[in-house]
Amino acid sequence: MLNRVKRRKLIDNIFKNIVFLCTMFGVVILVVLMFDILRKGLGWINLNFLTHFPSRFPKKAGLASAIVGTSWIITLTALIAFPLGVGTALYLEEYANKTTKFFKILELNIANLAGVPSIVYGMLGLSVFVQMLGFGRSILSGAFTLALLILPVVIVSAQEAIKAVPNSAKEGAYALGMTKWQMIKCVVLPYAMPGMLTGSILALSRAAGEAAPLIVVGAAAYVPFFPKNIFDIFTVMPIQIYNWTSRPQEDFQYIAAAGIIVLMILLLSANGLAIYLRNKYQQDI
Amino acid sequence: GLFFSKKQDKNRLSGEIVIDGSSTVYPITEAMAEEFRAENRDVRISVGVSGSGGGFKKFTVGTTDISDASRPIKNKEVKIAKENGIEYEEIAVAYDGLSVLVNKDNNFVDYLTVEELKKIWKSGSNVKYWSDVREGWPKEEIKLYGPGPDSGTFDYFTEEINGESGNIRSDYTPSEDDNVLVQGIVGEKNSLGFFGFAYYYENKDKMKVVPIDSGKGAVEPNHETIMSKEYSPLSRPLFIYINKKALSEKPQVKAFVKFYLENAMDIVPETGYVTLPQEKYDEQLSKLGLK
Amino acid sequence: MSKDTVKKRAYFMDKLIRYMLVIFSLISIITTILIVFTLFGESFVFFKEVSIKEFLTGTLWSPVIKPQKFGVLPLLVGSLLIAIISGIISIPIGLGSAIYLSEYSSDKLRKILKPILEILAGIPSIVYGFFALTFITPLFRRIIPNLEIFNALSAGIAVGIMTIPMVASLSEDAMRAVPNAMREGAYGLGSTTFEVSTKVVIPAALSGIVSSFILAISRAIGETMIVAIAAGANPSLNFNPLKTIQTMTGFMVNVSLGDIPHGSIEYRTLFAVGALLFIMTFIMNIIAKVVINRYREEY
Amino acid sequence: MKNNLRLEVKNFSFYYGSFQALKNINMNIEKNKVTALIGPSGCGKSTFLRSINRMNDLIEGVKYEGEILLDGENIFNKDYDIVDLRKKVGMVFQRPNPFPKSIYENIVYGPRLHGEKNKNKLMEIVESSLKAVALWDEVKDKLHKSALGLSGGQQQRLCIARAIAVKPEILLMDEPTSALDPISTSKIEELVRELEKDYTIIIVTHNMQQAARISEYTGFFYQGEVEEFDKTEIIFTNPKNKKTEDYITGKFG
Amino acid sequence: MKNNLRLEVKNFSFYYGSFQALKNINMNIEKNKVTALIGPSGCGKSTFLRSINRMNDLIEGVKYEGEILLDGENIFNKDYDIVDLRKKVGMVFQRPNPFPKSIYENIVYGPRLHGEKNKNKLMEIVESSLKAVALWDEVKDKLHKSALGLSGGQQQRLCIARAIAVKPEILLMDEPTSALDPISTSKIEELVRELEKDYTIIIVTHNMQQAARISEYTGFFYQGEVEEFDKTEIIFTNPKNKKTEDYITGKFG
Ligand SMILES: Nc1ncnc2c1ncn2[C@@H]1O[C@H](COP(=O)(O)OP(=O)(O)OP(=O)(O)O)[C@@H](O)[C@H]1O
Ligand SMILES: Nc1ncnc2c1ncn2[C@@H]1O[C@H](COP(=O)(O)OP(=O)(O)OP(=O)(O)O)[C@@H](O)[C@H]1O
Ligand SMILES: [Mg+2]
Ligand SMILES: [Mg+2]
Ligand SMILES: O=P([O-])([O-])[O-]
Repeated sequence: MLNRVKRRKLIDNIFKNIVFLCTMFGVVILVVLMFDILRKGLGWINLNFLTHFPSRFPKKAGLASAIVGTSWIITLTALIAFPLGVGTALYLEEYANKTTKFFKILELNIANLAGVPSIVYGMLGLSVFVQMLGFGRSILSGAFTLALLILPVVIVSAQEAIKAVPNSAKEGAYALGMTKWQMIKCVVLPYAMPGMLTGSILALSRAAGEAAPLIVVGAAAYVPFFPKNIFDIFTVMPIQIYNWTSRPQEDFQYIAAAGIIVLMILLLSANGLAIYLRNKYQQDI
Repeated sequence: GLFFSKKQDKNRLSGEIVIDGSSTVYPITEAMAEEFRAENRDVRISVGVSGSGGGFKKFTVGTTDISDASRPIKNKEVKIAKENGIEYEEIAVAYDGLSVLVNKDNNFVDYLTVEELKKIWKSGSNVKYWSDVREGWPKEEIKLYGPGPDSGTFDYFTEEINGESGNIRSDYTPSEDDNVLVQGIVGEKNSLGFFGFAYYYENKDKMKVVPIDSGKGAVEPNHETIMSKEYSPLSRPLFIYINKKALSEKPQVKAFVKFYLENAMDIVPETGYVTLPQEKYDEQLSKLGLK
Repeated sequence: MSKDTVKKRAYFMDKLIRYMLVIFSLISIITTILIVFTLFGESFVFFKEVSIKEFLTGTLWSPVIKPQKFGVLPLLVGSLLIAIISGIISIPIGLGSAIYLSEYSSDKLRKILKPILEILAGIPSIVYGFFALTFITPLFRRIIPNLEIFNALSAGIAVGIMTIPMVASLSEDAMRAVPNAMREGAYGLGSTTFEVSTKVVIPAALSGIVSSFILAISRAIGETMIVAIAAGANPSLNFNPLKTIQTMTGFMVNVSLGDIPHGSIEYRTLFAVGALLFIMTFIMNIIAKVVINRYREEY
Repeated sequence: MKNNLRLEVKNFSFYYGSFQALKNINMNIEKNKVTALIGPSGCGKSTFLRSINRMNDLIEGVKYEGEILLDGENIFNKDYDIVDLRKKVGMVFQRPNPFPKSIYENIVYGPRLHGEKNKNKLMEIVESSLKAVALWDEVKDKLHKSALGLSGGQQQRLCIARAIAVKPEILLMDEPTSALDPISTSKIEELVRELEKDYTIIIVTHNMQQAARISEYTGFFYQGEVEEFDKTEIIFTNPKNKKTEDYITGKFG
Repeated sequence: MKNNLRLEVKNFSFYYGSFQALKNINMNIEKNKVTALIGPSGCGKSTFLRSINRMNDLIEGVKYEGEILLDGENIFNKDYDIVDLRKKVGMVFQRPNPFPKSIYENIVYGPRLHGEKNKNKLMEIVESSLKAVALWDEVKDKLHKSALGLSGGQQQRLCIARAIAVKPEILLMDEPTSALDPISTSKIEELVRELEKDYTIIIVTHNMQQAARISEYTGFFYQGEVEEFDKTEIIFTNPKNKKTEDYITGKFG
């Protein structure tokens, strides 16, 4: 009998080490990646790199227009995708009748959209936003394209977060005479916000690293000026980085690494903000 | 008052120039744009990279002013342009010399003839070992690298060497990214590959370029041999296509094209490509009425 | 403000939001319709020239290289290989990380580790592509000498690494949503953490966990840049992960960013492949749904 | 007496899927009186209570027959305003379910919803509701801490305070003192007595003494049926039904 | 008597972050006896109970001082086997927490964990445990239905059945009858009396009568301290502490 306990504890211990190693695997890979990138790129980061426009001379090349472009695009994408995604998830989980065909189609459809390659969204963006709706090769077209691209991930993670809200708390809200929307504001959103934010962080990080769909939509690689408004042409950091990596001159490989570092820092600060929000909400629970 | 008049005096250019297209031509156009902008701060010039085909797709419906292309426009694209009422000018801006390369440790390949290249690369080729190419070469398996079928470089190589665009053996290792091909040739001892001159030029000491014999003796690609067309048949022209309407209605586009052709001699070599002879640029300038 | 106006406004808001949310969720349907139109319209023209049978059963894919062949199976196999390899990496490691974070690690450690893992998701895919090509492949070549420079294995692993955070983060959320009272009940019976995780928490969080798997696999099938850089572009019908392959997405990105003239049959292959990919994910999702429902019925 | 009726339950049956939890219930609930519901575990008390404010609507696959009239109107009528119903009919649940918010927010949420904006008024409501459930002294220093950090009994009292803060007309209480010590229990009982003046209260309890102490009417549920419904004194001193008697005297099993 | 001690609590204090929930507790729990813990809501009874099987380990940011000895060994010793501890010390929680599995699976979970594989044996355990808590008749037809579909009281009895199915040596019960009707309650009390022969039981209850009926020892908690701990008859007839007396007679508040 004691042997059994010992064995179970051994299993637990082994398991613990395995799952710990799983976690560390990701961390180690990140460290290796970051080390490699930092080694190559750190020396190239300076004020000029951040404030200059692109150039064919490695020493003069800068990320300024791409940083601004990415900031525009990601902010706008978040503003479009988050309400749309959370709203859809709320509809699916709280309003829709789950036994209807419509609901089933909707759910399946969303799962499906998650598997559509980003390039197809680019083609869609080109024909719908750029041409049909006449937004042109603009920030707006790019942001809508990316928003559609990440929408399924935002929706699915928000749905899961909503599902986890305890029923008893919802009942408590209804019992005070709340309308559905009031109940959602009072109970569902506070409970589900951390999960919703996690999904959106992941999705937005992905959007920030996407190049292909934006190239199709018409983002340019050489943009030596800042966009004036959301209808202006733009470039983003991944396009700039991709462009540098495909150049023959070796120096540009390092500049690409420097660009990646800056992109990572930008992502990190965005993540930091979202994580701060997430923890803040989680504390209230 | 002073500020205003100053601006008027200089008659400064402004407005947009929208350029997109070939990844091969991009470095040249980008360099031109950078220099042009140094003199014309207010012109908002942007250059995209979506491939010759992607560029024409936008160009033929009128969304871009200028399209970079590493090959001449195709009939289908001409048709679309016509349907949309787009008229254009084709301008050659530089040469690219496709280079054939082997691993640095390869000490037996001294040159290759066009026939040998064709024997190796043609569709259905049964060349497997070096010894199948030329007697005396070792019986070691050749590893082939080249651009994927979706690039202009591929198109040109297959047309010139194998006699038909798209004719190539199906078991080589293609990649659309030339830097990735460099990795392949550097990493594989029995490699043989081809890609744009600039990529060889920048990685000169990591691999070995193969002189090509098209019947007049083996010629190694370099600026002189490419420009003089001595290195043949693997040098190809690169183009820009200009929307005629933009050329006549937008002074900034006109100025940019003029700048492009006038400065090609200086700027093209910087980017790893080879200039046309000076007369060619002059000819085209007068053809556009920019002289 | 009278009670009546308050009430009226609350009702109005409720209705308004309801309609708004319906419209929101219609957007995803509209997206699909647009995608279907984009893909299937051109595919229709394509299938006038190439028979569906040739497309689906042909074993040679060379839409550009002469002689042209339009058998999509090699691309399909390529995509499957990538999905399988990446799944072998991302699912166990992601789930393992989720279990560690949610069941073993302290609050403090989790608050550090989780964001670190999430950074992995934000690294642009080109970086992974070059990581696979210049790090993973050379590393493996020391052990497996006949590994080709471009191969499915390294690319699949890189895609797997990239999707780890998706599995880890979303599964962890689902697991942490399981009420603590459940865990306490199980611990109270003398369970080890392993037993609590596998017998109580994971079954209770299954729907969230499985949906994270599906998202990750979908993402792997849809991933483009990594594959285009590290897996090569050589469609070949074999399941050997050591060889160069081409995936459906890899092909699509090359065509759409490459030199192929629009309106040609070669160009239309892009849409046919896209449509097939779409149908494939569709079928995969239906299967997944059925599987989840089976599982759930046990309770 | 007819005029004093607030709730009339007529031939009411309730099903969870194919399982019938309530069978043909008939019951009249008088205005400003406390009605107690007793009966063995699983007999359907909670189900009945949750039918009155249509809380069971939230469960999938349920159905009902018959009607429940509130002030003469059937609450199952298609155009009956369910939000309004729930505002009028407050509820305290069997298991405490505070919102994931601060103690303060838990209480003011309802009043604010129904139009109260004045901060001082809201604070007054918080204080008086918490005092009414005898929780004020324990939590007055941590009003802005999360309500989820409270002990089980504290949570239960908080939920009662939350319910009365919106001043419903009818109050449904599902074992509101099950997690409470005798002191708190007697506080709550006092509160119920107090509320009775303005409210109509239905309370589920397992505590016979409690039912006897605080209610005017008592209903005895057994296996989904109302075995007996009468004045509390009659139920506890002179029940007509043998089962009721056995249950009350603890003979039964 | 010393030989009969199973648990010795020595100078035990417990903190949730900076809030001290237990203050210097000292208590000896005798073997094969029922010990009742009473006290007002929020006084720390649950916290104390959850310390004995180290369930509080699961909460972040807690700390403790002092020791709890089980059969002479400090359960907080670094190498004390916590899994074994919890197997020996079973627990029934204040709020029913069935697993989201079938009724059957809920019961066999523990025995299976501890090595029982035989299907017939498992079925026997299920039947006997459910019968012991008087739930068998109500659920025998739906053993493979989800436990979450049971009523509150049914869930509570299921959790008791789940706890005794693993045959712990010590049983901690946190208000195990709070959601139960008198019949079920008396069944559970009977069960406790029965178990007493082989088990050591600590039970938290708000019901004075219950404490008086079933326990040999009673501890009165007040604001994190043990005000008085003695034989039950002494506590209920002749308490030494004024506060205890006031509390028991219901004067206090
Ligand atoms: N997780 C927690 N975090 C912070 N404080 C807590 C936590 N759990 C309990 N407390 C506090 O510790 C004190 C004792 O709580 P405990 O749950 O032990 O009380 P109890 O005697 O069981 O009360 P009840 O009879 O109401 O269940 C209370 O003041 C409570 O607010
Ligand atoms: N959601 C549900 N799904 C299916 N059956 C249910 C559900 N809720 C309750 N039941 C069943 O309905 C019957 C009545 O349950 P109810 O909760 O009304 O009992 P109760 O009288 O409140 O019992 P207790 O005093 O134990 O809380 C029980 O047999 C229970 O198993
Ligand atoms: Mg109940
Ligand atoms: Mg307690
Ligand atoms: O980009 P391309 O030059 O290969 O068309």
